[in-house]
Amino acid sequence: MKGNHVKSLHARLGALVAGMSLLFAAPALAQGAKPAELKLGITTFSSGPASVFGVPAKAAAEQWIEEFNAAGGINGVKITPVFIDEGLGGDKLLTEYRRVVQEQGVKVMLSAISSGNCNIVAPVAEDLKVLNVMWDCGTEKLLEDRRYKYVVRTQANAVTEMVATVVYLLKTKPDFKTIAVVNQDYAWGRDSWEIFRNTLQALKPDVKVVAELFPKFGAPDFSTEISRLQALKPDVILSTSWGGDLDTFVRQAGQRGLMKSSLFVLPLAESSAERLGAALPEGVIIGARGDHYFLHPELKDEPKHKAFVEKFRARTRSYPIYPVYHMVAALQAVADGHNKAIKANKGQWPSTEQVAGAMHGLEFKGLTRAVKIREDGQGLEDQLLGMTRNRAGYAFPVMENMMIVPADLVTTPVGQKSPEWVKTLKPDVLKSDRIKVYAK
Amino acid sequence: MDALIRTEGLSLSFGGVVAADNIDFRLDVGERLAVIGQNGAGKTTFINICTGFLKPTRGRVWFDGKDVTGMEPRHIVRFGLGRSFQLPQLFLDHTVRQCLEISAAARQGRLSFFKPLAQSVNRREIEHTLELVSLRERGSELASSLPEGQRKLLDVAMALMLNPKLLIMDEPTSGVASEDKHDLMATLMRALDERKVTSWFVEHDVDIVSRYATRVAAWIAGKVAADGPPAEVLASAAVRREILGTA
Amino acid sequence: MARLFDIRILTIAGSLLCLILGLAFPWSKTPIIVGLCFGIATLGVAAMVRAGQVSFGHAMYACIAGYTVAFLARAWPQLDGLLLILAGVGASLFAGAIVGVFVVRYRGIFFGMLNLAISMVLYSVIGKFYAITGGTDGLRINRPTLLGIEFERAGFETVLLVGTLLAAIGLGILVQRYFQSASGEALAGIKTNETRLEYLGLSARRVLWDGYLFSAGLVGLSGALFALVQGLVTPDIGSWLRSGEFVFIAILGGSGHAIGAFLGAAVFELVKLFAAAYMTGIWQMLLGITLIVVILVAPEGIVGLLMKKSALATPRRKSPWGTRREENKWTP
Amino acid sequence: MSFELLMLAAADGFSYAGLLFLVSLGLTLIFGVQGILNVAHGSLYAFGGYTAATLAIWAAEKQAPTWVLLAALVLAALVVGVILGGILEIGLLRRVQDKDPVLQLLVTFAAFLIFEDLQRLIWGVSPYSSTEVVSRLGNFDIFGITYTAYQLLLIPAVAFGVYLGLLFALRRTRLGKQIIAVTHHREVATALGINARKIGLIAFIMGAFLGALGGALAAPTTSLVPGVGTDMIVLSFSVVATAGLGQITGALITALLIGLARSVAVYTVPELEVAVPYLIMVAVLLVRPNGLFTVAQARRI
Repeated sequence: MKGNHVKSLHARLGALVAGMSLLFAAPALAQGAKPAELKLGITTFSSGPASVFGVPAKAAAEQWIEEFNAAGGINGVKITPVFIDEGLGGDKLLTEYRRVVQEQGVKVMLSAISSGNCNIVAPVAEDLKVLNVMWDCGTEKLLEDRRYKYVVRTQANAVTEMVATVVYLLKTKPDFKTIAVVNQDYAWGRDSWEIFRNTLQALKPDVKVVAELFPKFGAPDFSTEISRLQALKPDVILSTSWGGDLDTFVRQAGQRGLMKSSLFVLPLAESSAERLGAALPEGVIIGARGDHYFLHPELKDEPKHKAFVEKFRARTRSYPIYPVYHMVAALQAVADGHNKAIKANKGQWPSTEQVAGAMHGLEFKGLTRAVKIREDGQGLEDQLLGMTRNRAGYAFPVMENMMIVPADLVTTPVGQKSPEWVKTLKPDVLKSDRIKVYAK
Repeated sequence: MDALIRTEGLSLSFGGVVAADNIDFRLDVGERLAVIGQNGAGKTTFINICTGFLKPTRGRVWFDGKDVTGMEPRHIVRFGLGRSFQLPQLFLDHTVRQCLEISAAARQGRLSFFKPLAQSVNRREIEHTLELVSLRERGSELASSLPEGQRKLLDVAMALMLNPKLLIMDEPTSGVASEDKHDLMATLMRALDERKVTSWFVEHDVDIVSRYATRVAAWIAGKVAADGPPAEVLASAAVRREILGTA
Repeated sequence: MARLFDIRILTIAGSLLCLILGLAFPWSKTPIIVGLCFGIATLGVAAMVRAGQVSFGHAMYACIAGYTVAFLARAWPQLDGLLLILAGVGASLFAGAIVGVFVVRYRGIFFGMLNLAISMVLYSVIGKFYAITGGTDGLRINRPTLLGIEFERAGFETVLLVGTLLAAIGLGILVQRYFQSASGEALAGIKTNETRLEYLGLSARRVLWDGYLFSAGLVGLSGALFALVQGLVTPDIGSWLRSGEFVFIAILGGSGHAIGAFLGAAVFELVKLFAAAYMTGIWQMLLGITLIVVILVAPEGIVGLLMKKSALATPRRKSPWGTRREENKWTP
Repeated sequence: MSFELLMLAAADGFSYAGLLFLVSLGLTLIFGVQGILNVAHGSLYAFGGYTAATLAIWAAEKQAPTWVLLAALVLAALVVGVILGGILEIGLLRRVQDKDPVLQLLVTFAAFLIFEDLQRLIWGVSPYSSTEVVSRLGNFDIFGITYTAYQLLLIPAVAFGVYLGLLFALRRTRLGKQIIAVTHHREVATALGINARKIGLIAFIMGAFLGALGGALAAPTTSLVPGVGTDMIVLSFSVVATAGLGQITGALITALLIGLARSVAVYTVPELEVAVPYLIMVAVLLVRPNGLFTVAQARRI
């Protein structure tokens, strides 16, 4: 009886395992042969607060891939996306990540939005020898602490963004005395403030920080923080918050007149502007984490960009925000990287290692100015900032007085550590003639 | 000979109600006391104070020569005072046998963590006790499946498993059909006799009181109004008027 | 004997399945380890459920153990993984012993609420002290040696998988023995009648404290393992939702037998994995529906369902919470 | 900490306490009558908020007068309270009525998980808000600090009004007296001819309405995002447990206490802001095991 049990159990287990292998196994690829399709894993938030970024980015990926495949794909190979929800949490994300890589034969991953998730997946990608394109996360530490062969970033990092913001602030309002910060209480809020503060102290040491407030992530109410800021009356209030937190803060600050008495600097507010509408007043410094905007002073009338914006609006009924541009940049970089590797491989389909090699040093152009990926894997993406103005034709304030700060001017050079580097910045940087200012 | 249990000036009042009024009381080894009295006369309160469930506002309690005033029930129980309840206090999710096993294990003091319960107690003793209270054939059933009378028996049996010197039973026959009351009492008394346990029970039925008790104490308004041999107490005027309602 | 035999087969089959899946599909090692960790934690929570007490804060012990592992591993990177785990369990036992002294005085909703409150204090404080705890992003842990051997990712995960599986089996047996011991049955007595426990000369608080310590240690072990397999601890491993998930799994699996914790955890993980792969965006809904179906169809959980099928099962009343509108009711 | 700062903290604490009280009141009412700690109460808050924002956005687009905007908030809470409260009570809780309280609690936990995803399916992931009504009601200054009339006056006034109204209804109306009877003793009330089932449903819907009202009143000042109900549920748990289950006045006082302590913490020890409600809860429960306002009951044996 017992023997029978065990035997039949074994038989059943055997069948199960065999069945599951069939289900998950990827067709083996001979070196150099063109695959039937390029499976591309994309991690993005479809749930949780950061889905304000993930959902538009996913729509952008679908739109771009459709067009790209219709135009022939990479050397005839079509891209098939596999989406993973980052909102499941780090452990489930990693499980899914490894499942699509190890069982579905995905060779290229676009991951991730959250810096925390980038920290989790980067070493795994290196272990699994899969090309990982960090398409939206900003943590600069990752690529500074370790040199990765398979991990690259196709957009700027937090240092580029924050230093450029300080540059914009000091060039538009050089004479302020006090500043306060209200950031979300998690790595991005804390780290971005640290870079901002160190940069500001290097470039304008006489500024006094009067309050450092870190309300918890997802806080529904900032009344107390706003009262305190009204009592302190700082000249400038910085917030690198995003999503619902930023919306709530701007709304409550606006309702209580705080935005009239202090200059607000909101480096991520481009992604909230359309939602906030009239709640976002004029005269606020906003940024978009990169060199892209649907009213980009140089590119808004470029046919490729214009067509994309129109199609995206038709598809989602909203203007593209920065994660959309970041997604397109990453996809473009993957396509260009493959093409570069194919050329280097004498027309043969390249190995993942060859593609990863080609990504380093790649220069590509998505919907922005050209971006160059350095030898450490970090992309050099210029930064665009502006000030809010209401303009006819838009139900929400748009950027004016735009300024584009070139990336190499405000990014930590290869091999240096950001915390030390920002302290070495000199006020001369503000006078650089490479910073382009667009009146109007 | 020293009293098994003795109280001196025991008093308790909640709010304005005096539940125990300066009670001096003693019970000696070998006695079988019946306590009678109207509902609210303070019979259960007195048990609750003696067993540590309630703390007296004044007065002292000695059990087996030790001052147990204000002690927790679990400490007093350890000196050899067992108790059953008007509402049987059973482990309703356990089987009848398990209830007794837990009692037996508790008697040993330290509970073991990894030795199965059934193996850490004397199996024969359990079966014997089950037999004694006529619950043997229901031993594997859940305590919650028992009818009220058998619950009362199990309640007493759990207290008996502790091998107490004194067993206090609060209305062992309440909620039991009157035709079954005598059977139940007979079973209980057989068990008590076998173990030579001094006992004290609260009872309303005069028949049962006169048949099974060696002494009767009558409670009226938080006081012991009469105390002595059954015939004497049951015949006293105050008891007839206030308790039996036959005056 | 028939019932035991079934459970043995189930355990052996389950363990083999874990090993075969883990070795055949390397990606599945982590979810299997995580599932086993959930099972181990649920063993602890199930002990409380047997006492009729539901804690909405037990994940704090996973959190305490996880952060102990992280702090030690960062301070002394050469410490062995096994030592880290032991230290984590030690810390959670220590915390459980102290917190236990206070919470064993409470029953029912207040037991749940006090545990919840304490865990929320810990959760918020860890999330706030960014400089020390890494805030809500948590702390990374570099892969330590195991028994003095340095492993690559694959080897490390295999060793952890085997180790966790052995621990799960061992603890499952141990906890089942505890459930059936005098102490464990007295613990179950807290659910139905504390007065009787007291009148048997036992301290209900002491009995509950013993069980509480047990459960804190088990949840702590799961947290330490979880931290190692993830290489990361965040305050989320101590959030009330995680505590709720443990209770969820305990009810799903049933507290009638220790194996219920693992059956529940397996179903829980499978639903989550399935949803992650095929129904992104509605995994919570799937979990919710699963729970409702289980409560309506099998209120005693999967184990209850299995036991009902086996003839020799001991019947157990479905009643894991002390205050019940029936016998033994507290009245004014 | 100066007196002026204390006053500022008090002003901020009031509005927060008002919302917290409304939600907790609903929770404690449901507990009193049904004996269930409703975890899905957080979802009612979230749904109330989303529905209110949807209605208010629509009304604002139509240039509706201010009173219509305010009415839209209450209407949203009513709709959510009746529909979701009804579904929860009739569809779920009745089916587990004779089961254990812990199973009942877990059923509401399951409902919470389901609502969480449902809400995302209906309203998507973008933050939702409608601020029109706040700007219409205007601002005023205290100690040179600008406050909105909506937050500082309207929300506390509504909360206090609901409190007084509920007390009056419970003490003076027939329905209220029936609710109290069922709260005290369901069996006895049933024996007296009260339809405990119906009363239970009505009380549940009232509680659900209050939870939704909290969300609806929060909608004009906050942004509704997925997960907005999750924090609210634990917070209102802490209010209810600190006050003592079923304590209405206790919930009011505790909500005020937590609201004030929280704003004081933002000024003095911001690190503890989030932990404050739970620290209060731990402290209170250690001293008074059944909450601040519950009198311990003795057990009859």
